[in-house]
Amino acid sequence: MTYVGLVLISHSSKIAEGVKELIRQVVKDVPIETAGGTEENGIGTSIDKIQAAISKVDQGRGVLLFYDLGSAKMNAEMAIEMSGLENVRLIEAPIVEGAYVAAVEAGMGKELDEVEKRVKASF
Amino acid sequence: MTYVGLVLISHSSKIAEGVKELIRQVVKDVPIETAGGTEENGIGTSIDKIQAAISKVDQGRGVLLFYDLGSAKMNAEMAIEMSGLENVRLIEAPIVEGAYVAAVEAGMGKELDEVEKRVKASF
Amino acid sequence: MEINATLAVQWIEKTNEKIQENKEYLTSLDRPIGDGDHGLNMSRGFKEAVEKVKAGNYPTPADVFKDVAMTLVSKVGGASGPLFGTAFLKMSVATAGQQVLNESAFVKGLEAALDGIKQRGKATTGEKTMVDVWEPVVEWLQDNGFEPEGLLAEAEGAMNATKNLTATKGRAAYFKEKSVGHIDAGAASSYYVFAALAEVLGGK
Amino acid sequence: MEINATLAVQWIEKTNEKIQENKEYLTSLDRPIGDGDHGLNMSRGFKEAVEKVKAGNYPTPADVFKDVAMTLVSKVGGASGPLFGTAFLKMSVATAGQQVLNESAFVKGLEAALDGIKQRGKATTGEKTMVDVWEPVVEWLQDNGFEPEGLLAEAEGAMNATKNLTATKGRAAYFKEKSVGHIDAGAASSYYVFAALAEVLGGK
Ligand SMILES: Nc1ncnc2c1ncn2[C@@H]1O[C@H](COP(=O)(O)OP(=O)(O)O)[C@@H](O)[C@H]1O
Ligand SMILES: Nc1ncnc2c1ncn2[C@@H]1O[C@H](COP(=O)(O)OP(=O)(O)O)[C@@H](O)[C@H]1O
Ligand SMILES: [Mg+2]
Ligand SMILES: [Mg+2]
Ligand SMILES: [Mg+2]
Ligand SMILES: [Mg+2]
Repeated sequence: MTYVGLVLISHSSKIAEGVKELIRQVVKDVPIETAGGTEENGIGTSIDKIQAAISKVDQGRGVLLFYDLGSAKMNAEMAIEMSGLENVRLIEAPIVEGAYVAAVEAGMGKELDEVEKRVKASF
Repeated sequence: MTYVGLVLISHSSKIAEGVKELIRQVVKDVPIETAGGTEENGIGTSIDKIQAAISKVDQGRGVLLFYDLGSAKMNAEMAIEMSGLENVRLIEAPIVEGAYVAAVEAGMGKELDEVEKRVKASF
Repeated sequence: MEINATLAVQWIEKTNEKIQENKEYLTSLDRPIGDGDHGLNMSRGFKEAVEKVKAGNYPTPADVFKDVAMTLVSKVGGASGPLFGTAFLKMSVATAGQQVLNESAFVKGLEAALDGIKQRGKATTGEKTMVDVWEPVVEWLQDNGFEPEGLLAEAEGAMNATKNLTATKGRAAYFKEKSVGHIDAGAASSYYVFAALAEVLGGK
Repeated sequence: MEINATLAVQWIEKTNEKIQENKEYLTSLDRPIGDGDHGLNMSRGFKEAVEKVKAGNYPTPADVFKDVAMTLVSKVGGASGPLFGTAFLKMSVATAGQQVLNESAFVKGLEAALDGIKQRGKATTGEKTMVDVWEPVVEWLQDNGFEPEGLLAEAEGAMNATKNLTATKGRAAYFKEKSVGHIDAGAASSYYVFAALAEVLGGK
């Protein structure tokens, strides 16, 4: 079975890892990758990490990207453009609470549009 | 100088620590304590950690508590009741994005009501 | 029927036995529609609670309930911690000062516990939570008084009835309609609390 | 005035020199109303960009700009990475295929860079960002052509003018009215980009 994939982009690798561990308690099968911190694992984001994460979680059913603060958003948008993939979307939702909802919805086999809609509806 | 204090309650100690490090890059003086994970540092929350965090960050100008998921909320509410302190408030706001806003506002010397209002207005 | 501190301790011990025996089962209920830690949470909490109350020397049941409450609150780590913690705390407050609780005093304690759970979790019946066991059981006791077998049957029926409900509170609420078909984990552990009570009252 | 690949590489080298010299200063601008990493971000990015382009053998300025863009995007780690990265990428696309850029072709490249920054950051002038240097400088070049001293003065004035603005984009926006009184960090690094250009064009 395939799922919508999730990418967790945070300035802090701890936040991204923590969100993943929170979700993994509940949702085992949905592909989730973190893109936390800069290349040197400092505070910041890395477009290369984001791109790598996108390609790892893409199972053909689309990818949702969550981010924490504004500058991560710009890197995420660039990564999406550079990926050239369809159905890779950045979502405006709280990274912890939003990704949790998305993971549960994706785990129920929902389509990208539906997952996105459910996340939006939760806030 | 004293500030409104912040407590970051998360099921994952990584999330709480990560939010703190994200904020500390920007805001140095506001008292911030994490209450992440269970007593054994598993996924969950600990009312004792929350209570300890509240008393550490309380400088007399009030304390705002951020939490991630529902069950943390119940523990937080109990901790507040048991603290017997005035001006210790749980806020309904995304833990990462909300705490960042609160820290910046608190760092500018704002009062609890004002900090709370600004956070609410951001979402 | 009368409950003194010794019987109160026995109730907690019996509850703990059932929870330890069914730890895996409770966790398995929490896995498909939750985070799969309910058995662990409850077993950790009640194990500590039993150690605490066995070591104590309590003048009243209220003192037992208070230590149970504080231990659960500290040790459980999940939603069930503040919920069962609040239940025992309210029971303690409602029965404070009485060495022996008669039926009516004890049922008042359970009513207070139910109110505490509902306040803490902001849940009402039908939301697929432990409230769906506590409320019918407390009402049944109000109507019927202490009759062990009837109590057990009521608690079991209430627990099983959570299977058909859609969760609207707690972790299971994230699963919405998919939560149907599973017994609620907290309803099951609440069933063990009342099953233990029935046994203790029935003299087993 | 004409720009070939060699001159383009010199522009990047000169920009890097200025950024390395002013790394601490740039960080100090980012500290009171940001996260205090702008100097670090820019110095890391431009150091790598220079290493990259010095090692290369480029037929056109566009090829230089493309490698600069990709390096900044990968290495900077903050908002300025995608912003300067997009600027150089758009400049590369707008000047693609031309071995030598005359004044008009190069200014077209800078216009594309400015548009790229504005699209990427969704910012316009007056929001206390690097746009407040890029836009007036590009307009000045459109009106006046390449005149090193005028260019330098325009860039410096624009940078200083960000001091009185209230930030409504980027990290500084969290500080709202408190952001007044500080030069924007990205405006300062953009000033170095144009100061380096003025020097390279002025033959220094
Ligand atoms: N708001 C609530 N009101 C009443 N009971 C709740 C509420 N939230 C959760 N519960 C109960 O708690 C149980 C879950 O407990 P547990 O697994 O220990 O906590 P967590 O959900 O934090 O992992 C649920 O099965 C349900 O019976
Ligand atoms: N949305 C935006 N549009 C244009 N420029 C921006 C935007 N956000 C930030 N900037 C620029 O980026 C600079 C900050 O860069 P830097 O400190 O490297 O990134 P970060 O804010 O991620 O730490 C700001 O001083 C500002 O000039
Ligand atoms: Mg659970
Ligand atoms: Mg749990
Ligand atoms: Mg910065
Ligand atoms: Mg930064």
